[in-house]
Amino acid sequence: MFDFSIVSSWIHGLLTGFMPEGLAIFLECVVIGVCIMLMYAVLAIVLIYMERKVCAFFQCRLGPNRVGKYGLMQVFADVFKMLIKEIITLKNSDRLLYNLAPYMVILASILSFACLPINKGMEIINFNIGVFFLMAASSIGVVGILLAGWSSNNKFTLIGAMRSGAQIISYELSVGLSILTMVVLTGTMSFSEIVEGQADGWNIFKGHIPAVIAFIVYLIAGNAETNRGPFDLPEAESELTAGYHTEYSGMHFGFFYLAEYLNLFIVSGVAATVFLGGWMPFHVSGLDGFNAIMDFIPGFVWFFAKAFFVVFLLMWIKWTFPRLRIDQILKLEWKFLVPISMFNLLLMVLIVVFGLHF
Amino acid sequence: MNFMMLVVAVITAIALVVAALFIAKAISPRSFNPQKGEAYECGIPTRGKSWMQFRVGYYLFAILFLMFDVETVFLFPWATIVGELGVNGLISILFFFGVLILGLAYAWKKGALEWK
Amino acid sequence: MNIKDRILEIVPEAQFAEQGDLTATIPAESFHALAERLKNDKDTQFDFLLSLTGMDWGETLGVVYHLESTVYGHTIVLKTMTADREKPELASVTDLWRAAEFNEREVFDFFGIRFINNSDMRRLYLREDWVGYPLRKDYDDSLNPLRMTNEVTEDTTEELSVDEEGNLVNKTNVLFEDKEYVVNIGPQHPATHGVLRFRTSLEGETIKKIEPYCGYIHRGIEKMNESLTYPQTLALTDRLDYLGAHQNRHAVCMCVEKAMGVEVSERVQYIRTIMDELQRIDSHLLFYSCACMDLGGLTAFFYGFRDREKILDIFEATTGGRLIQNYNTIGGVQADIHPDFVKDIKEFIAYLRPILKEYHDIFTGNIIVHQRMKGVGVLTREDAISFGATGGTGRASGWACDTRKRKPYAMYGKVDFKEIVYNEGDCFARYMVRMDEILESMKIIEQLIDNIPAGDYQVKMKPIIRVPEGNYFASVEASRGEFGVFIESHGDKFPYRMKYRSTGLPLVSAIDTITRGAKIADLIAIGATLDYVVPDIDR
Amino acid sequence: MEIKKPKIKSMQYEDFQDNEYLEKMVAELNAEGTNVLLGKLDDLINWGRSNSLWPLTFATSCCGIEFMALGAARYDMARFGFEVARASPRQADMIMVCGTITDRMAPVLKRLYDQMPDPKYVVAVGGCAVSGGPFKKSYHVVNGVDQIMPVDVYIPGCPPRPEAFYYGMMQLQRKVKLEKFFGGVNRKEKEEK
Repeated sequence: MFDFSIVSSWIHGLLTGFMPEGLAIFLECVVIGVCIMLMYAVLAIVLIYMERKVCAFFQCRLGPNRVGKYGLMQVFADVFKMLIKEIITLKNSDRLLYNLAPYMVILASILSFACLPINKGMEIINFNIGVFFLMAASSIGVVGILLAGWSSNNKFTLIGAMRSGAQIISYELSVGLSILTMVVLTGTMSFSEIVEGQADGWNIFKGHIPAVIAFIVYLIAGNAETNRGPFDLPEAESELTAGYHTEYSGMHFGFFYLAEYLNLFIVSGVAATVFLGGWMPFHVSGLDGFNAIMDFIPGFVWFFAKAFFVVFLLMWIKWTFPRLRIDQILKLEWKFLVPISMFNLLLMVLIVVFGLHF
Repeated sequence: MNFMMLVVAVITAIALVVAALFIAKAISPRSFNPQKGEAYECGIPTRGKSWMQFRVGYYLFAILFLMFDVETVFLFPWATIVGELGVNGLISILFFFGVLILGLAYAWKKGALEWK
Repeated sequence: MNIKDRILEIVPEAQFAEQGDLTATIPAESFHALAERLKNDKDTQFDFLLSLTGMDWGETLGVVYHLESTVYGHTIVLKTMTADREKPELASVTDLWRAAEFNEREVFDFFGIRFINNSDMRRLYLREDWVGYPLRKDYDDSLNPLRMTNEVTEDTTEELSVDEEGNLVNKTNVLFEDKEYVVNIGPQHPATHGVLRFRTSLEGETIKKIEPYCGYIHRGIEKMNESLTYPQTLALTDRLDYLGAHQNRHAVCMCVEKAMGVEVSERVQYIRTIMDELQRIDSHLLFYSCACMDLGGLTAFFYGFRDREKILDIFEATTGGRLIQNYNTIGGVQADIHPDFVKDIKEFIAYLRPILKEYHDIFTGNIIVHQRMKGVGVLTREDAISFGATGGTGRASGWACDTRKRKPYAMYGKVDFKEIVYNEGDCFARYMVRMDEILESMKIIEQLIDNIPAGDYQVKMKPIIRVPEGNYFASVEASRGEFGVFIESHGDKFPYRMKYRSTGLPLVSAIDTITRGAKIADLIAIGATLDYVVPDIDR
Repeated sequence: MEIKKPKIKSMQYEDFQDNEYLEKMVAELNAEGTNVLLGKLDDLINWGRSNSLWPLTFATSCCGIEFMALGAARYDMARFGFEVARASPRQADMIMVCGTITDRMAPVLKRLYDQMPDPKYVVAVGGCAVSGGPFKKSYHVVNGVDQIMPVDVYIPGCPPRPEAFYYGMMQLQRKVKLEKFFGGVNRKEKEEK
C-alpha cells in the first residue's frame, strides 16, 4: 500500500538538506496551503460540472457541451466570470458582518476539508479527536449563513437565515449521533485510525445492522447539513428567491456557491471514511489474488471513488425529491431521526459490548 | 505539527477569500445608481424594517439542539472506550442516556417539537 | 317559475331588453334588494356571480351582472346605472357574492364607480397615482405619461359606507399595521407564475394575511378592442391566457357567431373541439411541470415539458404557431387540418397514456408530495361558488362547474366524458383533478378523431362584420375555468364594449381566504395548484 | 493588437444575418488600438463572460413560456451554460425581458435592472418588449423596453421560437466578445456624491 508520508518526509529531508529547518517547515506550509487552495478550487469545479451533467442526464438533457470539449470548460468560465463581476455594496446592511460571512463559510469548509484523510499518510490535519474537530469546524458554517442572512437587511435573507438556523443545527444532532455510533464501533476518534481499523472490512460491513442504519441516517442528515434538496429550505429558489445569499453578488456569492459544493464533498468524504473504509481498498478475505489487485489501486483513488459515489447518491436524491416544508423537516429530525439514532446507538453499544460485530 | 497545520488551513481559508475579493475589487467594473444599494424585494421597495423581532419558534429548536448537543459531547469520550469497559461501561452510561431520552420524551410531550 | 315575472314582482320598474340574452335593467336604488332576493329565494338561488362588467353608456355609467344558479342552472343578466358622472356611486354586492370584491375594484379602476359598502375601494390594475378612468369613453391618455418613480403602496383602503342615520361617510380601513412583517412576493418571483405581487404579512413562517396586487401585466386589451373590428379583436384574445389560446378564441368566435346567427359546419366544430382538448392537455402538462418545479421536484418539470413539445408539434403542423396559434376565426378556422393531423394525434395519445403513469410514479406517489399537498389550502365548496372559482379549482372543491357539461357547446354535447369532481378542496385534489382531466381529454379526442366529417373549414364572412345591436355572452371551459366573453354591440363594426370573464381573477381573489394560517411553502403549493395565468387576470 | 471578428463555437460567422454592426464595433475598437497583453487579457475576460451568461428569472407573459421551453429537454439551453437562471438580480448577468412591460411594471423592471451588478446585458424578447407589439396603442403599455433601459439584443417574434432565442443569445455572446475592458469601456458610470 502506497504511503504518502514517505513522500512528505523525503521532501522534508531534501529541504532541510540545504536550508535551516524553520525555513523548510515554512516552505512546506506554504506548499500545503497552496495545495489545499488548488484542491479546493478544482474539487468545487469538478463537483459543479458533475452536478450539471448528472442532473442533465436525469432530465433527458445534454448539459453543458459548447464551452470546451463536452463542456468541460463551462464551470471555469463561470468561476472566471464571477471573479470579475461587480461586488455590490449595500446601503443599509451591517457592513462588518456582511463582509465577514463569506470568510466564515469558507473557513468552515476548508477546515473540515483539511481533516479528510485522502491517502495513507496524506491527511493535513490529523488530530486524535479528528471526528470531533470536524464536527466543530463544520458547524462554523451555519454561523456564516446566519450572518449572511441577518446582515443583508433583507426580508428574504432573514427568513432564509432563520430557516437554516433551525434546520442545520437540528440535523447536526443526527450527524453527531450517527458518527458517535460508529465511534463506538471503531473505538477511536482519529480519522487515520478509523481508516486503519477498516483494513479487515469496512465499517458498514463490520457493524452490520446498526452501521447501515447509521449510514442512512447520516446520509439524510448530511444532506440536510449541506442545504441541498429536498432540504434546500434556506435557499429555496421558488420561495425565497435565493435564500440567505440573495444580496450577495459576484465572488461574494461565488464563495457560498463553492462552499455549498465543497460541503457536499465533505459530507460524502466523511461518509466514505467512516462507513466505507476511506482510502482502504476493498478486500474479500480469502481471495488473496483479488486483494492484491485491489491493493494495487492507490488509496486516494479509492477515497475519491467512494466519496464521489456518495456524491452521486446525494445528487440522485436531490434531483428526484420535492422540497419539504419547514415543520416537516424539523418533524423528520426530532421525531424520527433523533430517536432512531439514539436507539441505534444503544444497539451498537450492545453489539460492541457483547462482541457481536464482525 | 498538527496545530501548525490547523493554522495553515485557517490562513489558507482567509487568504483564499482575501485574494479572490482583491482581484474582484481591483478589476471588476462598477456602476452607481441610487437604487443599487437598496434591498432587493422582488423589485419593490421594502416596507418597514427587516430587522425586527422574530418568532420564537426558530430559537426553540436552537435551544433544544444546544441541550442535546452538549449531552452528546459527553458521550464521545465514553464511546471511544466502551468496547474496553464492557458491560460496566454500558450500565453506568445507561443512566445518563436515560436522562437524555427522558428529556426528548418530555420535550415531545410538551409539544416543543411541534412547529408553531 | 319565470324569472322575468319574479323580477317584475320584486321591482315593477324593471325593463327588459328586446335582443340578445335575457337582460333586465334595474334602477340603482332597488338593485341591492333585488339581488339579495334573487340570491336567497328558494326558487331562484342565483348563487354564482359569473361576471361583473362596468359600462360607460355615454350619459350614464353602470354595471352589468351575469348571474347563474348552481342549483337550477338558469341565468339572468342584470343592468343598473347611475347618471352621475362626477361622483358615480352604486350599491356593492360584496355581501352576497365575494366574487364582487375584486370585480368592483376593477370597475372602480376603469370607470370610477364607487361601490357603497365595499370595504376596499382601491385601484386594482393601475397605479394609485393614475389620473382618470381609462375605460370611460372620454378618457384622456395624455394625462398619464410613463411614470418611472417607484410606486408608493398604501397600507390603508378607502371605504364608502353608510352610517346609522343613512348618510354616506368615508371610512378608512387598515390593511397592514406598522408593526407587521410584510414581505413582497412578486412581481419578479419564480413562483408567482408571472408578475403577480403578493404582499404577505408574516409571523415567522406563518402567513397572517395576504394581499394580491394585480396589474403588472395589465395591457388594456378591453379598451383596445373598442377600436378594433371584430376579426381584429381575435388576435389579442390568444395573448390573454396563452395556455388556453384556442379556447379563448373559440369563446370570442362563438359569441360573435351567436350574435350574427352564423352556423359553422360540423367539420369546424370537430376541429375546434379537438384543438380545445389538445390545448387543455398542453396546459395541464404545463401545470404539472410548474407544480413540480414550485414544490422543488425539478426533474419532473422536464418530463412535462418534454411531452408538451409533442403537442406543440401537432399545433405547429396545422396552425403554424407553437404557443399562440391564431387558428379560430369567426365562422370557422384559419386553415384546414394538416394531412398528418389524425395520425399524429393518435400516436401522441398512444404515447402519453403510459407516460402519465410515469408522472404519477415520479411525483404523485411521493410521500413528500402527499405531505406538502394533502389538507393544505382548503377551499370549501361555498367559497368556491361565492368567489366564482371555476375550472379545476372549483371541481376540486366539489362544485361540478364544467361549462362543457353545464352549457354544452361545439361537440361536447355528443361525446361521452366524465366530469372530474373531487370533494377535498385541497392542493392535492386540485392537482389530481388536472391529472385526471388529461385522461378525459384524451378520451374525448379519441371519440372524435376518427370521424371528422368532410366539409368547409370556413363559412364565407365579410371582412368587416357588423354585429346586431344587443348584448351577448358566450363562455367556454378554458384550461383553467370558465372563460366568458361579453359583447355589447351598438351595431357598429367595432364592439361598444367587450369584456372577458377572466378565469384567474376569482382564483387570486380567493387566495387570502385559502392561505390564512398556512406557511410560506404552502403559499407556493397553493399558487401552483390554483394554476392561474397572470396576463389572463390582468387582461 | 488587432481585434478580430468574434467567433463562437455554435455557428459560423458568415451564417449570422447582421454582421455589419459587429464589424462597425470591431473597426471602432481597432481605431483606438490596444497593446497585446491587455488585448489577451480582454480576450480571456470576454471568453469568461460570454460563455457564462446567467439570466434573471423574469417573465411577464407568453414569451416566458417559450423561455421555459428553451430551458426544457428539447432545446436545453444548458448546452450553452445559460441554464443557471438566478432569481435574484444580484447574481444575474443578463435580463431577458420576456413579454409586455406595462406602465406599472416599468419602474419595477428598472429597479431590477439597477440592482444587477455590472457588467449587465439586456435582451428584449418578443414584439412587446421590442416595440410594444400588438399592444402598442394601449394606454398602459411601454412601447419597447429601450425607453427605460439600454438594450443589447432584440429578438422579435410573438412569441419568438426557441431557435430565435438562441440566435439572439448567440448574438449577445458575440457582442460580449467585442467588449474592451482594459480601455475603460465598462467604467463609464461614476459614483454620484
